Amino acid sequence: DSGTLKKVRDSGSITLGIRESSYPLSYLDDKQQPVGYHIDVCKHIVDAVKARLKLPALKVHHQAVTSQNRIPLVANGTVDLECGSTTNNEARQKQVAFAPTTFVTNVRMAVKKASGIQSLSQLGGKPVATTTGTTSVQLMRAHEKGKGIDFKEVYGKDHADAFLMLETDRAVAFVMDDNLLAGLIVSSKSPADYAIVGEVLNVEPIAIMLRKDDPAFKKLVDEAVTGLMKSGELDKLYARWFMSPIPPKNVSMNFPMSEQLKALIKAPSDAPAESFNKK
Amino acid sequence: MNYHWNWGIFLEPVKSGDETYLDWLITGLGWTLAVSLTAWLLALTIGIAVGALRTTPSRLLVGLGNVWVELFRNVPLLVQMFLWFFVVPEFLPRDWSLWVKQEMPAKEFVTAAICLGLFTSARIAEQVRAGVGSLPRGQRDAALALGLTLPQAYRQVILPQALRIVIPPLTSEFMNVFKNSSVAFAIGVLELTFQARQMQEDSEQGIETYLAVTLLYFICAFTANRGMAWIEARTRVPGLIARSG
Amino acid sequence: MIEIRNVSKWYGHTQVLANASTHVAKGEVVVVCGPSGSGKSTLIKCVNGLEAFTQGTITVDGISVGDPKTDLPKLRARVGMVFQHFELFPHMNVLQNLALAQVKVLGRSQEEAATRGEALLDRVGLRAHAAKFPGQLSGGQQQRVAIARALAMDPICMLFDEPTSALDPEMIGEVLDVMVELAQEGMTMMCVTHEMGFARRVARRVVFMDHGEIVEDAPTGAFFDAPASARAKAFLSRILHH
Amino acid sequence: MIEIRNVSKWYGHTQVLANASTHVAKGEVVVVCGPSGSGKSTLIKCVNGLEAFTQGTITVDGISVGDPKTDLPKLRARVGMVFQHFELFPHMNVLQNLALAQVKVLGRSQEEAATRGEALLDRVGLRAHAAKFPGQLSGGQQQRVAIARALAMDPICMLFDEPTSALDPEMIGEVLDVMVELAQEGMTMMCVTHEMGFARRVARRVVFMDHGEIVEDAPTGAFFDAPASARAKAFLSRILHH
Amino acid sequence: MGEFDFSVWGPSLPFIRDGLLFTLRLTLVAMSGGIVIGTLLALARLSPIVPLARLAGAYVDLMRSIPLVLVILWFFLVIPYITGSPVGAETSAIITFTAFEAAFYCEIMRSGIQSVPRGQLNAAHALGLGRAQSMIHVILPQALRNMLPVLLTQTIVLFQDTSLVYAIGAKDMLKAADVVGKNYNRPVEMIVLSALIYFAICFSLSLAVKQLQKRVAIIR
Ligand SMILES: Nc1ncnc2c1ncn2[C@@H]1O[C@H](COP(=O)(O)OP(=O)(O)OP(=O)(O)O)[C@@H](O)[C@H]1O
Ligand SMILES: Nc1ncnc2c1ncn2[C@@H]1O[C@H](COP(=O)(O)OP(=O)(O)OP(=O)(O)O)[C@@H](O)[C@H]1O
Ligand SMILES: [Mg+2]
Ligand SMILES: [Mg+2]
Repeated sequence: DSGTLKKVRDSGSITLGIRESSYPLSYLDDKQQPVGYHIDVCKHIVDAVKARLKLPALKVHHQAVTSQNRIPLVANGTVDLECGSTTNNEARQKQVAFAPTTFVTNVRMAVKKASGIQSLSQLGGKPVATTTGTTSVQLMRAHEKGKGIDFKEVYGKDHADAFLMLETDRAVAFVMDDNLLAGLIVSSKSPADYAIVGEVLNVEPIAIMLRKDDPAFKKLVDEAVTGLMKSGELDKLYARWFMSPIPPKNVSMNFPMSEQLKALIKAPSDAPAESFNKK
Repeated sequence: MNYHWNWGIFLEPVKSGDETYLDWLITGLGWTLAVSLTAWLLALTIGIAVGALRTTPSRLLVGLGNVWVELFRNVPLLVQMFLWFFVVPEFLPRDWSLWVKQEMPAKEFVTAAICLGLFTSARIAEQVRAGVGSLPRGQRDAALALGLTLPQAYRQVILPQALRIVIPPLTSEFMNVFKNSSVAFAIGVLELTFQARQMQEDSEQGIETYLAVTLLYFICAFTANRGMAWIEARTRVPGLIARSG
Repeated sequence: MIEIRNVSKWYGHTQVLANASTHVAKGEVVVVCGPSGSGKSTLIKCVNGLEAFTQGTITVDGISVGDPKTDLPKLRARVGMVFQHFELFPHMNVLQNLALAQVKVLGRSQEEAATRGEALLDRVGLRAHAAKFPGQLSGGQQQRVAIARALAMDPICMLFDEPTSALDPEMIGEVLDVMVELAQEGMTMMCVTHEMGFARRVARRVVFMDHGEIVEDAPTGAFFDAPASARAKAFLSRILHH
Repeated sequence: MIEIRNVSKWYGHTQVLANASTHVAKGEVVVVCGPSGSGKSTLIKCVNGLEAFTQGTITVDGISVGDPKTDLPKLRARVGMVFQHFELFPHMNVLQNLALAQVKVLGRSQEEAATRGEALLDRVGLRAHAAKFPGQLSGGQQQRVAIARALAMDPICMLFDEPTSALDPEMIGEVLDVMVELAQEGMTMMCVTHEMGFARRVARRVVFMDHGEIVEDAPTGAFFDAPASARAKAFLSRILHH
Repeated sequence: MGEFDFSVWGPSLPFIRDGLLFTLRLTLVAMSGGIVIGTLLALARLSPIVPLARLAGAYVDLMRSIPLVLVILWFFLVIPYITGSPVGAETSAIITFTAFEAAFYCEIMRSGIQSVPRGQLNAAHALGLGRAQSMIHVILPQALRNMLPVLLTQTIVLFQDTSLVYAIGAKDMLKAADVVGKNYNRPVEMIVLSALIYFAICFSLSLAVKQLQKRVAIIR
């Protein structure tokens, strides 16, 4: 073995990168333990590593990562598997490798139902919230319906803050990945007040991230993930996290699997976002 | 290092738009300077006033000054930023609250500058008080004995000396303002840290981005340091060895 | 000119002035002496209201210092004061030191103030140093500037608080010379000092303090030749001993 | 005991000692005086190597101070020094001040050091103050402790740099008394001081300095009665004037 | 958001406590390590060996010119390349804060050393004490006493700055509060709670500093 597998064998431990509020892919529950769909996927990968290395007592560490530091931390060896909500795109593929896509998100917007907003074209002159470091506003500008419309952008330092902008009327819409919007809405004070509406601004394949140029490890991860897909285990995990009550509030997101993901489960792929959004 | 370097990234156009990443960083630098300098002016004005109040014979004024300082220096800036932005407007009457939240021009900038300004003012007040305290008491007596009123004594005699004495700590504080302004991204000011996050997300060249931003902050702080050194040299009094401590 | 009647002062529980009474008539020079901590500085600072006192009355030229209605800055502008550590304003040059209060308090123009300042610098022999900063002068020169600064306000009387005790021995003479000259011109002066030679030459009376009390208040000759109290006797022997 | 031969010293381009030569024999007391800035402190600090000098030689008890091979700490431990501002260590009590160098330099035990310290405190009349901190003592008391601290090292000679000039006039006597006593017991002493009464009483010779030069080096009587140089004459008249 | 609901404070307490313990541990370690290293740096800056003084000066200036958040981030990214193996966020935080605060404590100790009158060093030398002995027994104890209030004030700043470890995902008090706030969707209430806790601790500390100042101040 070389690369990650050697490192894991030598240190007797593997480090998973986790996100703290990427509902329901990877987040902290009410005991502040990492849980979520991607955490479960990673557990299966770790099992595969244990089996491969014959190390049943392999220690698993968790390292919280942010969208700022996740790539350098994977590159510098702090994190072996990033089990968060990272979009697989061409630029990132220069830095890191991805497991086959396990989730597909659509960038849309959340609004208060009472506002009556249904489309990008209704946002002229209105404040629109998004999260610092994400590129949703650029996507809006780039979208044909968004062309020529003058948005006022407001930024939250994380998704919760950005949602707070919508909640406190600092913004009329919050543009973000739809699973995250759905997660924020179900855990909000009055979920019935919000709706996810409007055009799909971008389709993004989300996948587990690992170090680049480590074919042995990549192969192991790929096999573990495709194994999950083939065995139908991934569908169960999906149902567990998207269609049934989840912590901390024990409500269900009711977020059925998209056609794109169904297709990807039949034909696993680690193709980047660009191949989904060809104009 | 398992990293794909690309130093040309700064001149490349951003993913969606006609700007380059360099343009983003320059915009960020502009807002960083705007927030920092506005906050610094606010902090100096209030800090000197509050610091001076705390050295007056009036117990009431001293007490008010103390409350001010303790209030603003005992809570982390990040938390204060959040409180100013999300909590304070909720206590305003509904119309005002909505105005502040939606209509107020450059509301993130205004909030960040005020918050950073007040936070820094508490530290300046503390230094000014120490500076005044380190002057021999005789200076105040001498000014009063000549018939100057207490405000005149402060204006003409006490503050000019105290401020000269506290230039070194003020220098650090000025450098801190630039560094602390990075917290303003938390409420969505489009300053350097904000642009850095944006750029690294958009370009995936995080290390180059953060190196560039670190360098820019360093330049800001260093310029602030040199600027204060220049002021210190300009205001140096021949034959006066700073009596500090 | 200066009337001190039954003045007492406490800092918390410690009494620093105990029922002190004395006076300085117009044109008179009175020297105050006594051991360290006996309350000399406190007493003299009460005269122009730099220290508040707890009981008693002090009047200067008929104006009561302790009266809350008195305009203290105005009173102080008419009473010159010279301190042990000179207390020139170190960030202003000599002429600016002399001009500041003339302009801000008396409302003189800058030119008037400068002219008056230069005349006084001439008088204390420091005309050439007008543009220097205090830190560039010797102690004796600084103290002479401080005297000039007080005189620039045309005071009706002068208070001195150990004006020579922070000076190198060779500079004491130059400051005392200026003070002797002032006294001979008829300035009303109240001086805290241990320079007994000076006291003998120009003081009408000597006030001896100990523990906040005025123990002795006697004509100069009588004080030196036959101090009435044992305390004054012991004090004199200590400071004249060497 | 102390031999100073042709010593010169420059700070950058300013010369602060110019070819100074003098000596102090065993058991002799020499007083050094002169105007402020004339180099008195610099000269006396050269004697125990606190200041380096540029040219010339100084030997103490036959050991050359300027020689790079000399163990300066060891030499200094044998030369007592007393400063204008006492320089007691403010964070230690009186007895600890006396014990520190005895323990760390001479290697005495704490008990030995304390016993010796107490004996010396007795001698300067401060036994009762052993447990106090310097800040709780008057200036005169502090200076007596400083003398005791130097004596605790059993020095072969003592250097004094204006030991009384930071004191209130009434405290000067108590310090001079201790110094006179030391002199009478035969301690070798080199004293920078302006206390001319002290000089007259115990000094064998007076050294007068001006601008870094030793202008006069004469037996005490001759110096006071008929100073040879105009500079010394002028200086004496300035400091004896009042 | 209208009405506030402070009932989330109850269930959050265990997490707040854990976060606070980390914050306190980080503060204590960084303070003690920072003061020791800072004192050594100060001695280096004041040393007559020019390259040593320059090097220490450059280190201090660099640290003082970069926002702490970025220093935290850099250390986290760079330490694995130095040590050869990755370190956890908490270890990294402790190393970073010690190294960063050392620069600030260095400046405090330097002015503390310079605030001791020069005569004290002369007096120590005149008694035969060597350089190191004079430093250890005479100068540093006074510098430390003179600067104690400033050192502690800096520690209060350090205590607040620990909130910036969010950048590398270590779980301090603010982070714990933040997570609870997100779980219960009561971010504002949790921020208010952490503000109160920070205020209570920092304010009591600064009162304690004032008391201490009276007690340890050298009687002059
Ligand atoms: N702010 C103060 N608080 C408490 N006590 C004070 C204060 N100022 C002065 N004192 C005390 O008042 C007493 C008189 O002080 P004052 O300065 O008038 O004495 P002095 O005779 O001028 O002494 P010196 O010769 O040392 O100048 C002293 O015992 C002093 O300790
Ligand atoms: N570190 C220094 N750098 C430059 N010049 C100095 C320094 N120390 C002393 N001098 C100068 O050396 C000269 C002699 O100083 P020194 O302290 O020996 O005089 P002194 O006779 O002891 O005076 P005083 O009576 O004021 O104590 C002075 O002109 C002084 O300005
Ligand atoms: Mg006094
Ligand atoms: Mg000297």
